[in-house]
Amino acid sequence: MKLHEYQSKTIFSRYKIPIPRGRVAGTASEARQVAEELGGRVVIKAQVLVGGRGKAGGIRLCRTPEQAEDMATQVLAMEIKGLPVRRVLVDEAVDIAREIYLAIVNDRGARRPLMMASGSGGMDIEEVAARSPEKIIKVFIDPLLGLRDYQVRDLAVGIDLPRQSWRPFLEICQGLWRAYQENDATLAEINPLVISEDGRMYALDGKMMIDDNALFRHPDLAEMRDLDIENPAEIEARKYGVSFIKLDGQIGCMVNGAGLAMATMDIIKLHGGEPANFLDIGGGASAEKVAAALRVILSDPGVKVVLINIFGGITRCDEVARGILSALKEVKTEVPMVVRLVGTNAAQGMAILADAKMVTANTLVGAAVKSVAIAAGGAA
Amino acid sequence: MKLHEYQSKTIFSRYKIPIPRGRVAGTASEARQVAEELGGRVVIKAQVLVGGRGKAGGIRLCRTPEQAEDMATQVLAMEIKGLPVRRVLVDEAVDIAREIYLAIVNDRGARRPLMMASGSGGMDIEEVAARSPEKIIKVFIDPLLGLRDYQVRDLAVGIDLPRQSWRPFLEICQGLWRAYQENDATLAEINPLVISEDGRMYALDGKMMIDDNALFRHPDLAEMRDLDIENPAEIEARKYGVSFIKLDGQIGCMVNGAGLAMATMDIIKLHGGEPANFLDIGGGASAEKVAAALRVILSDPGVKVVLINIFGGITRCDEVARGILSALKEVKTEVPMVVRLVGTNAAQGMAILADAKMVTANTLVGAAVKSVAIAAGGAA
Amino acid sequence: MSILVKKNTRLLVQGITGNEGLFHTEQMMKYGTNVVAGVTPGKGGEWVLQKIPVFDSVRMAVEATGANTSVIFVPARFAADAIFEAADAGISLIVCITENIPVQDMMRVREYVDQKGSRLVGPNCPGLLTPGEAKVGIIPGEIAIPGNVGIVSRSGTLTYEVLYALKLAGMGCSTCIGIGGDPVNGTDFIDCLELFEADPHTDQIVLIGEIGGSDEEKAAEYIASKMTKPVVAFIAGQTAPPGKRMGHAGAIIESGAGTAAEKIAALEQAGVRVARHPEEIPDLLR
Amino acid sequence: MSILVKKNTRLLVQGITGNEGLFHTEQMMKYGTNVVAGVTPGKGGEWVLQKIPVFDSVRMAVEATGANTSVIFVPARFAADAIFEAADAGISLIVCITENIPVQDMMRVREYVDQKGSRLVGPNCPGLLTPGEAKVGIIPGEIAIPGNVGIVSRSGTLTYEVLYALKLAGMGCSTCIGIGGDPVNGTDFIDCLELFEADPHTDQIVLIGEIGGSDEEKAAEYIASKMTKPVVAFIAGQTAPPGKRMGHAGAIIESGAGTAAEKIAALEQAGVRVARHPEEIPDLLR
Repeated sequence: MKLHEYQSKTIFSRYKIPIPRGRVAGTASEARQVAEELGGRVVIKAQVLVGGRGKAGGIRLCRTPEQAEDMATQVLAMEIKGLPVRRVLVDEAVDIAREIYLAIVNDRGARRPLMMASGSGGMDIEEVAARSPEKIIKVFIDPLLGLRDYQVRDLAVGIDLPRQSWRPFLEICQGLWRAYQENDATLAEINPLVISEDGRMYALDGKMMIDDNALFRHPDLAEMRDLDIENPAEIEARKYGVSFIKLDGQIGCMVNGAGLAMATMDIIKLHGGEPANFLDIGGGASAEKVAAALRVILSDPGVKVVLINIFGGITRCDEVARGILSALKEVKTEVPMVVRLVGTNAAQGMAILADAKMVTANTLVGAAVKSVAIAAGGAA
Repeated sequence: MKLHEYQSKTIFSRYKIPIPRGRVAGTASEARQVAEELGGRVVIKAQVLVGGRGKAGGIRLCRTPEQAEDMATQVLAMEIKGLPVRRVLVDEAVDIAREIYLAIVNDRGARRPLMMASGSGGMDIEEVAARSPEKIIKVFIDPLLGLRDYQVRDLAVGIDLPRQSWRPFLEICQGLWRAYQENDATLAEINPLVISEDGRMYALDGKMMIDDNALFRHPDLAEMRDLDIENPAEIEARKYGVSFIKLDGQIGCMVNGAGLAMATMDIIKLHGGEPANFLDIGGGASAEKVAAALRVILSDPGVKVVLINIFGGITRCDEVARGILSALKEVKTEVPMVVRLVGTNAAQGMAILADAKMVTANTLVGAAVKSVAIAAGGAA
Repeated sequence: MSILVKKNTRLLVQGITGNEGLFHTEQMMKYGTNVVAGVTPGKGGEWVLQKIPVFDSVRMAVEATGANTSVIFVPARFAADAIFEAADAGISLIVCITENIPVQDMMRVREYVDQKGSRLVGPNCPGLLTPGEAKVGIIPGEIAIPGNVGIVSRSGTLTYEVLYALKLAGMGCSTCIGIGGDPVNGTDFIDCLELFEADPHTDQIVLIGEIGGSDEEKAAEYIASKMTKPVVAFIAGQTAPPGKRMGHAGAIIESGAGTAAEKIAALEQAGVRVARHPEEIPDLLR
Repeated sequence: MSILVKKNTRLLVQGITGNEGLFHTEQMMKYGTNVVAGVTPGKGGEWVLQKIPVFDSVRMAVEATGANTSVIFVPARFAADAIFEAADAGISLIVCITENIPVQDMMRVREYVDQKGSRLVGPNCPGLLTPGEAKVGIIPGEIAIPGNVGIVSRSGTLTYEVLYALKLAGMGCSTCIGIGGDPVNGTDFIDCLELFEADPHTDQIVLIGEIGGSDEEKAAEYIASKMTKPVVAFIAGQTAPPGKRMGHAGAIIESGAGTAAEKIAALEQAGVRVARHPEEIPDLLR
């Protein structure tokens, strides 16, 4: 789950990471008021969960409260990469002497949190990583021991940080580590971390991603979720515990198991079709869940055929069949279905579906071939 | 450093360990007021840093605010094992169904924190440990991993805790562990931890000891130190960074190094004398420190002779000699001194002391024999 | 005929009184697995399925029954603690079925389990099956027959597809290991390849990977430099869009890395025959 | 002629630019110790005593100079971090002189150092001296001569007394190790006894203990069951009152346990001759 800049920076400030004075505003007049409180010279920053705000005109420097109101009016009217700007962050403007990149991510390979710093702050770090990887200094954090001060010094030396900045840098790094750990982040990033003209350090921008699996212990964070970035069908699917990702093809897929769902998509593609979605109903899915999954698939008008591929293990094929029938009662549809049920109670499942006039298949390849043919306008 | 019951319980409550409602009071009328707020039925508990308060009459059950005032008047007038009662804790009375012992200590042998629980709460745990050690259930805590919930369950099973109490017990144990760890305790004890008649758990009494070496990161705790339990000479010595422990003999000792200081005391005893103190001036002691140490020794009227035993390494014998002279200028004394200086700048040191008419010795045994003889009234 | 899970496995089920735990305990017993004990905190002293004693802690269960393997069905929020507990009690093989465990929990768990010298399989995995001997986890027993093919997979039902396709082709399996779909887990491809290479009853190996991370690439390196037995692979997620988690927490193409194409290329480079779809796998095995 | 510290020791000094660090670096160099580098965070690039380069981190110092041993003089609040840093940088012998380190820090340090496989001596110790070869720490070099007696001690100046008494008696020392007076430390009596037992140049051993804990009792057991070389001991603190810390954080009789009498009894039981005072030790050595 992604947090907005203003949310991330609020969390950072709890861990004593200095941030510019500022506040989030939902209206232009609010933005003006914040600008007045801050003395007029402020930056208006669109709060949207996509990159490239700056280039899109979502970040504006203002010299007066009046200008702040104007700019906020403009920015709040924007859509950036399809997302509406619902809030702006109004921050005091900082005179920047130097920009640094600082972040903690989970490193899969090392199975540890990885803290990275670079002297090339403010830039797109993936570009830096690609072009000059030696400019990114890395330390791995022992998950039981935590970040040690000497590791921070290795970063400071590596990015050639002036020695008078070591102490605040140490405190910021330790704060970021605690913010990361105590909030179950998968990413905690400050880009840029700046040294101002008067020698102080600030987290000018902030980004955090929180582990969805850990939200049970962070109910406050769970509430911060911004649904704007999510497809409504994905939100609906999540309600039922179904993994769903919308794609652009014509063949809707309902599968149990993530790996098998991917393999089903792959085999569709291999036979010349295009999957309309990824969908995993999970293990031991109930009829209710199956029905919800089918509704979600059918909500996509691009879907020309649905391929149902169930390998019964914990999941019982008869239960799945009942879910399909119950969904079809509710959602009247002309979309044809190709069904393959294998494993636990497969025969019972097929019997339940016998009256529903579905196309059946025994093999994965067979199911894919038939689906592709139907989607292409042919008969199965 | 020992904390009072009320201080320990205040810390406990920060970690969500339930404690009886109550407040500390410095006067009887304050105690009455607290009792009124709590509904009248309270326990008045003397806050002194020694064991055996109860037997000494320092804990009283009261049924009314008036009685609370009376009892507080009595208790605040007491001295328990030589310590004045300056404050009482006024706690609501709890109807006790069961008493449990729970504590975390540092286990030297295992080099880990040890959490202990016993169903025989309220009793002297050392007695339980001596008589029926099997009644004390122990789990060692991995210092990097922390206390795990299953370890708490092992304790719960071991002390035969009713299952409906497992959840609050778990929270109390985890709270105690965090209180222990985050405050650098060397002991955190709840005795008794009670289950009340209505099935709730409370830390009825609490005791914490804080690692003196860690006080630099706990300035708030450092301020809680109660000087009543310390010998004034010991307080004075600590100011100068000198380790000093008052004993009852006639031979004052000034030594550099704790082991050598103990060995010096031992050899005095071996030759029939009694050391008046343990004193270690530490490594590389300055003349100022040495002077302070000598003042502290001479402040004991029981001292008949002072044995100064310095093995110069980092400590320079000439510096020690200068300190001795400077102290003698300040404190006029007739107490004779036996001096042994060996190692770094020993010759210079002896030269500096040449005019001070001190008895000198080359060996440890020689110094001890001479000191014992002087203390016994003979000449050196 | 097998690695890790055998006839002599003495199995403990953590979370035995839950719905899933109980259901699969019965399934495992029906298959012939020697289930010796269960653990559910607060239910010590009870019995399930007539003959399996339940204990309050793993330590007690091990002391009483000599369990040497544990399978974990407890909910995600308690799963890390369950793994720590098993490792602390000296369980040598810990199989965690639970999915959705927070990743920072798993980083601490993995660090600790390695220190203790226990082997962890999973989490978010279907467990292990040694056809004809024992199963530990949730792989349906009837879809596989004993044989000489070792299978290691990051997936669940996809693995069942492969087992089933092999069975239809008359081919059997020595041991099938689902290592799970999480980004931080226990036993990895290389660990399993090493075990299969050393197992006299395994003649060839099927490796089932998916997008995300670089474990398949590392496995390819290992295969090229250390393996003598032939390996067939399948990689799921060729059509997966970048930046999206495909169900499994670990199945995500991040910053353009971890694609199926890269993995397939690395494996082919290492001499591995990569199937285009799961049903092709039997044809590629000798 | 020695254990742990030898002519080939390549020494790094952590906290080299502090008063103590600098003073003792000079002393160690005068004695002939091969000091190759120093570390003081924020002073990397400087030089001390004309020829010793200072680095910002241990890792950098090790990379540049091949240091294999480190001695730590940094203040107590930074000492734990300094030990972690040395262990992380692969230093095999870490000698920590610093006293007053919080005990919970030391519990974490010891756990971690053990995992990393480094050996820690101290903290709150005088370090090691191998007469005629090298010294690492603060033991005055001139009070000892080379010889065949191995010395291990929880104390500082008391150890100097023993070295000096030996020298006056014309007896020399193979290596002298101060293991420190803290309740939780690194290398213990048994570790050192084992090293001395295996060292061909050590013929007999002096063990200097004190009140508190049970390390002397454990050493006695070890001596009785494993040692062939004769051991002479001295235990300080026979007159220490219970419940009081005698200067060293570890020197305290707690709940009546850890007394000198118990320790002396245990050692004598194990065949160790226990001296009544330090100056008697040379007489007890053969």
